Amino acid sequence: MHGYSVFSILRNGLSGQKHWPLAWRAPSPKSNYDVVIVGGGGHGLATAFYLAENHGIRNIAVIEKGYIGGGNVGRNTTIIRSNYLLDGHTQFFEFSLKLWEDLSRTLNYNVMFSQRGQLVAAHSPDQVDAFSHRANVMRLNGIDAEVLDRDEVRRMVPYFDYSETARFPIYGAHWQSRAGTARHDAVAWGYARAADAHGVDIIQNCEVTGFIRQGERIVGVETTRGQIGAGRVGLAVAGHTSMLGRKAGLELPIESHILQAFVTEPIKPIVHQVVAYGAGHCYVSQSDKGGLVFGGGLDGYNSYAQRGNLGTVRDVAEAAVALMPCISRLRILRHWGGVQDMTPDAAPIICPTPIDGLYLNGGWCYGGFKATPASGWCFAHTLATGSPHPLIAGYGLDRFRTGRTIDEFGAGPFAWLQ
Amino acid sequence: MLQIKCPCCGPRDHDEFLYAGDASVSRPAHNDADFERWYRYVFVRENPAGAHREYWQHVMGCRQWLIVERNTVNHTILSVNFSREALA
Amino acid sequence: MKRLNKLGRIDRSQPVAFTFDGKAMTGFRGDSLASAMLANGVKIAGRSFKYHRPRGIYSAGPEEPNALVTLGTGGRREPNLPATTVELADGLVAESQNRWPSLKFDLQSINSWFSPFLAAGFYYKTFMGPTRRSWMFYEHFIRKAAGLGRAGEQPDPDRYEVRHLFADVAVVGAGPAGLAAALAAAEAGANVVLVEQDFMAGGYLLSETQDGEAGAWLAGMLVRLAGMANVSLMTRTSAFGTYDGNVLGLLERHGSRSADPKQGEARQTLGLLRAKSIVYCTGSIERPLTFANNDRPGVMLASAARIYLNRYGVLVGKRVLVAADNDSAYSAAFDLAAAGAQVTIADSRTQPAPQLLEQARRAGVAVRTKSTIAKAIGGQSVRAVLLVEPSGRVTLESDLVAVSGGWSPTVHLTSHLGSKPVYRQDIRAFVPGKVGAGQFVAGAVTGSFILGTVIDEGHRAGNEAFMFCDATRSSRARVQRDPPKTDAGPGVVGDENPGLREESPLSPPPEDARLSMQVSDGVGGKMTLAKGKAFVDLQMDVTVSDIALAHQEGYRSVEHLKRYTTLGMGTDQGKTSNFYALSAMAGLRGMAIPDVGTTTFRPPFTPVAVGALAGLSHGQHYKPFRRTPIHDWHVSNDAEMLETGLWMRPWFYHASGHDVNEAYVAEMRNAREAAGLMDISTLGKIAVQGPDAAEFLDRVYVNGFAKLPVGRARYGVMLRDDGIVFDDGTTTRVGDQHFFMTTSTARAADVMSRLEFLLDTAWPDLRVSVSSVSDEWAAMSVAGPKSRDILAAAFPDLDVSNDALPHMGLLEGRYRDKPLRIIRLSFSGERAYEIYTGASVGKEAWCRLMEAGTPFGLKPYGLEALGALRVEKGHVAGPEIDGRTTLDDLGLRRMAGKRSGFVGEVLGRREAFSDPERPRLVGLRCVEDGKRLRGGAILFRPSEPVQGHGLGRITSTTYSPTLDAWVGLGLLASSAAQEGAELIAHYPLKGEAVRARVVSPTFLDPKGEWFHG
Amino acid sequence: MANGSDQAGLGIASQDCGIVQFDGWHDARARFEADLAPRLGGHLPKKVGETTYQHSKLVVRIAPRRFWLISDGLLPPIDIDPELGCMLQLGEGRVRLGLSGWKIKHVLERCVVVDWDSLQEGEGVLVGFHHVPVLLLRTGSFQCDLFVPRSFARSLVDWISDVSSGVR
Repeated sequence: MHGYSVFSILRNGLSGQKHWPLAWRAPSPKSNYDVVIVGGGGHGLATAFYLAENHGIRNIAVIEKGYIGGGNVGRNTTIIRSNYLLDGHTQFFEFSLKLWEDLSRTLNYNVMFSQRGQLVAAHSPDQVDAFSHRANVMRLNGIDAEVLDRDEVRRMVPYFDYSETARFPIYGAHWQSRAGTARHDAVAWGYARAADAHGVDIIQNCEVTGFIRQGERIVGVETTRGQIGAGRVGLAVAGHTSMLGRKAGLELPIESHILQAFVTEPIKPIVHQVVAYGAGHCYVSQSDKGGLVFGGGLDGYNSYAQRGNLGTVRDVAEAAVALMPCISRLRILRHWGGVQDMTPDAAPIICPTPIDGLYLNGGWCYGGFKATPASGWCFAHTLATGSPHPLIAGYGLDRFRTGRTIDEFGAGPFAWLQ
Repeated sequence: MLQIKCPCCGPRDHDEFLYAGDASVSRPAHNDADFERWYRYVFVRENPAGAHREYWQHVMGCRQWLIVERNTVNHTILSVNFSREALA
Repeated sequence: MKRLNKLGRIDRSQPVAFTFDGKAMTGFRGDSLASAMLANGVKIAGRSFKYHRPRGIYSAGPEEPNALVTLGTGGRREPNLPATTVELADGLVAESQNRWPSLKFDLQSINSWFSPFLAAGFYYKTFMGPTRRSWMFYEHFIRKAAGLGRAGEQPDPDRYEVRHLFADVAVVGAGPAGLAAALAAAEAGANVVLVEQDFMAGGYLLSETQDGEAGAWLAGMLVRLAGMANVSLMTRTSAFGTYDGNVLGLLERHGSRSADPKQGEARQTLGLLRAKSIVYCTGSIERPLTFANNDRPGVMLASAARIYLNRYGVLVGKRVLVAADNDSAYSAAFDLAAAGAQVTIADSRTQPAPQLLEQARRAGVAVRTKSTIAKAIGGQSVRAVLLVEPSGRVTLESDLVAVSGGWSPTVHLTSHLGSKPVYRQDIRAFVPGKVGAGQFVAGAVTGSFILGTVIDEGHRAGNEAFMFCDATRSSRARVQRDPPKTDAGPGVVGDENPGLREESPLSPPPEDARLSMQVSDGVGGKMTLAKGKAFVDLQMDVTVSDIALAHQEGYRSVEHLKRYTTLGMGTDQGKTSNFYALSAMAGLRGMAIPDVGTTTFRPPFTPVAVGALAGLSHGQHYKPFRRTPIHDWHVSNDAEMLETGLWMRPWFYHASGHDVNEAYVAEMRNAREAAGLMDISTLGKIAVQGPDAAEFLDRVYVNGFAKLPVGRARYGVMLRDDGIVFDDGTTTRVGDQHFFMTTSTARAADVMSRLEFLLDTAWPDLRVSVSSVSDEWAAMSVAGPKSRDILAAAFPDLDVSNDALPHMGLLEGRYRDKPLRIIRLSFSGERAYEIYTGASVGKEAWCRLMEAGTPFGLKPYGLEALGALRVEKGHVAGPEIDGRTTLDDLGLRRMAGKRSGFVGEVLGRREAFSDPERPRLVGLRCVEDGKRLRGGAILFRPSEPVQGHGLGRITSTTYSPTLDAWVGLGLLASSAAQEGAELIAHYPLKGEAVRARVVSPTFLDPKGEWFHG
Repeated sequence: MANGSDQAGLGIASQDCGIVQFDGWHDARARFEADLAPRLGGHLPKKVGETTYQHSKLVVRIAPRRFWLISDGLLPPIDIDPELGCMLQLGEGRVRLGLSGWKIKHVLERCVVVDWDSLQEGEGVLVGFHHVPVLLLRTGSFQCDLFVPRSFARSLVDWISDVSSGVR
């Protein structure tokens, strides 16, 4: 791999940028791979990278219907955190955060992981207690966490509404200093470039139309660019898992829902952390380019349309102004929606499936971006060894049958309420 | 804003309604003890990209539960009926 | 640049004073900020995002990439406004952005020198070391450099509103097509809303002279429309998005007229227009040309130069070079020449139409064919241009370069709902694809550039829109299909006017592959034409070579290109740059433009203030308050009120203690020793009526209700379908076929909807009616040993003796002629009564109880004490019923007994629910003196390593004055939950580790003797 | 109407109101309505939102099988055959807000998604108002009644007043 560094920038700057190589090749699909990963998003590309890097498997194809990184890795609010309460989540997301901390250097691609911290405001004594419980669990699992009182919040974020007229006053906040944001596109591109350097074939504009079976076993995929044989097939197409799952004959507890995000015009830095309202759906961070990036709740009904409704935009705007009265003059530039795989407990499904040769990585709900490295790492392990990595042992498909769901919000079993 | 034409209140913004998911699944009888049927009713979802039958309740209006047939790709609403009448 | 004494739609008798960068300037009523700046000789209007290059005003509309200014100060500071869209107002304060110390001399323009190292995506390749947190160091500086304007940190004092509008036909754009469409639809009888983003209607017509035929037609149309009651013309209103159900998002700007925002009009109103049909007459946007230094102040869209002349009376250059590859720029050239400028056209085509050349000759405009602009020369503004012609290079002195690279129809709104624009080779542009039902397009947005055709199309679309929205009146509509009459005034021209049609300044270039040639010139390595940066996206500083680099590195899909180079990501959303980028990438990939695709257009078309989207729903109005009938008493009796959901509830009373911890203990002690009064009006209350009501309750509760006698109450628990506990409450049988159900405050609405769901979808055969009566009843609980005496004193007419009103009994009566129900229930473990009265007399009833109870020591208690009392009694509530716990977990399985057929029964027996490691409800008692228990502490065995998730947690705690000990409820792995076992409760946030003993969760009165008898 | 408030362009008057609800069983709908109509003084409104007036009492169809009998005064109980439906007193839970004045259309369009111009006098509509379900009844060219849940009434009045102050 042609290394990226300040020296390569200087060298290329002086030679008219003529020597930058392709970040990844555009190969034609071979007839057979050891592993075929369906879905060239963050998770699929990360899986390919870790299969090569950790397990020495190099004969891999990542097959992408459109362009890589065009799904949810490219349309999220880029927040990375590991403030999870429940056993099963806590360790997994912390492992992911640790991978994030080294990711730019692992990939030789600057994913701009900015550990600026995340603050979630609490608006009642009960919410402070709930955040304290969460922070205790995090601390006991080796994760940094604090609960701030009102004055501490005020010092950190002076522009919140501390006035008498705030509908839901601020009592305190949950704070994780190692949380932050990353440049989302760079994550897909970085993994793609690093996987490609290991010999992984990234095949764009190639849609999987079916699965090739030998008896009960899946041994490859049918695509718009012909049949491709595979020792193992991994699905990493969150948002559209149901559609491919159906082609493979999987019955899934997944619904597709829209989560929207918005960005304002770029302004000089004002929001220095990731901040979230605790009395409504709204979380905000400011990108390095200067735009405030907002997220909120689901649109609330099944959808595959990558657009959202204005009602949700208004909900988030209301919450945003309620939390930060100074931002009402800032203007929204774009809003868009991503299609999420929602599960009944809002936890992912990442496991071998009942179908021999087929492995599933989906159901990420609204939490997929921050999970990208750990998901790739653990899914690679699962694909390489045939059995789940211990960190994802709780994310099996059978948990709905057994009752071992991991319901962080206790909102189950309705996906749209999660 | 989806415009859902409530059979008795007329067209309304969808935020006057409460969503309750797939209406094509069939709820087992209240005294049905079959685990598999309950499991499938509660958890297994077809999740189609296309026509989807789903429950909405007009909570800001007549409070009737409706069955709305909607395309999940383009949000075209194909039909709206009272759940009771769709059942009948 | 100079202001002429003639031309324009400005009122020269009304001067308007404003400042730009602190310098006092004067414009006229009818000016935009941009036109006034130009008239005042402002050349540099801003600095670019990345290289901080000087930039001038480039356009005359919302597509403006350069002239972004900040308006206002303090809480009213508003960054990044295109000066081209700001209506000049008296006292307006504008500031340039992204420069330091000044616009003329910006230190960060040094970035330009380093530009070889700042190519597209350079930041992905560096800033990675030397340590893992290095990025945090670099980011600090990058963030400071990025961003455009600066926002204030003070609250915005202005007012915003949201309003809901309706129309039969909505017409977007009041240009020639839109005016014709509105008139046609209105004459047919439709209610029409015509939306125009500008502060003046007319659209393209405003770039024509006011006294010409076009101007007269416009004036006539406006008179006619103004005379129609069923037409509403909304100027200063941007249609920013199309949403499902033909809902248009509108942003109305009301200027800065309101000095006192609390009293005055809203600054902006978000309009949600629900239209039966929509006609898009959104026009088109001129495309720039790409050449070296094409960003220099003095380079401007040809159409903009014409608008500044004809609409604002500002001649923006004396020696003008018009660089074009199409006919439309000729009109600008002619008008500029007529106004006294010396004009040369550099037309890159081989053979422009002979009649054009003839017109140019008559106008005194020199035309150079096969002449391509290669470079603009000049430092802070254009001094000359370098042209490349077959005969060689030519340098021409010039202070204005008016460019035109053709037109891009403004398809944005037509594609917000997913309709993909389609490419038309003949006009080399994307036009709307198949739009949805009830949507129509007309005019330049469809690629029609001949004025007569545009008006025809508008008229036809207006009629079609009318017929779509009102088929029943279609006979009338047919009658009205004639073109608009021209009787509104002399000189009004309809679509029959042949002169306008032939001489249409909007006529597109003839079929000609010039643009794609130009593209390959620009990107394919032939940029040796001239040295210097050739910009594609002026605002984001994306150059032709950035696009080439993206291609070279494999970022070739249009989305990759945009994301890698940041092209089109500015506040203008690439309105002038997207098409060139697309065609450049097509050229590089050797593909046709439509095969490369187009990026998705997402709302909003122009930026929308967050405040406008929020409207009034912030501050106190963020969510409505729910107040109980007794609310005012609590407030006037010094209760600390607490937001719980939408409700306001008394948390504690200041009379009980000076902080919550002191107060709640006093309040609970009083309830245990005398009596306490609590407002429980927030409980959900549901009337369940009908012959099958008992059967219904038997199905929704885990425990049975069919055998509950009339006049008795029972505690019930409901499960979700997946077997997790949903809610609990009491239900009282008030009649044979009438039950009175209560739910938790938090779950009231969910339970109500769930009951209705079951009746409407699952069991429609049950004859049951459910109605929310939460607001019907004021509810209060009198708890404590003295409660019966108090009740008897308060309601002397009622027999409240143990025989007449035993535990779980009901007494009905009237209070002040309103219904009264007294149900003997105990949540606190004391003898207690819940008193329900008609809501309108709730406060009176409360006062009567207080009055009657005071001699017995009755005092009110708040939420904190309520929670504490129930913990002492071992009753589960929100912290335990957390959406993850089962009947077994909460020790409630015995309620179901051997029953079956209730909601959640089957999945409630899933295998994991009987796992011995699954946490179950336990009582915990602190066994260390001077220490306390806390909710949210994690439980470990004394010998265990303190890490991970432990064996369980403490869910709720209280100090028990009765036991003089800290007690709590917890959820603890069954294997560790033997009574008497000792555990350590860890609370790392405070560094606490406290020994606690597992005990029965019923801390007090295990036999229930206090509330019986 | 509150004194002097008309000068501001919108008057808001708040009063308690009696409501009796009648609900018919799905499978007995025709008989239920035939039984109920004469007791309420004649014919019943056909569609949801439609109203009929009988001796200063107002009948509104609130749902396909549900009616409200609304009156300013106390309402005598009317027994319903349990085989046909049931009756419920709802006289305490709602407040009737009478709005009147020239601003009414402008105020309402900032409160509810209702096309005032196409709402007939005497016609009602059930609609959400700032997350709260209300019944809006047009009572004149420039007046209407809003039936709002009592617990939200003060909050909604505050909203209306605030909106009204911004309408010029």
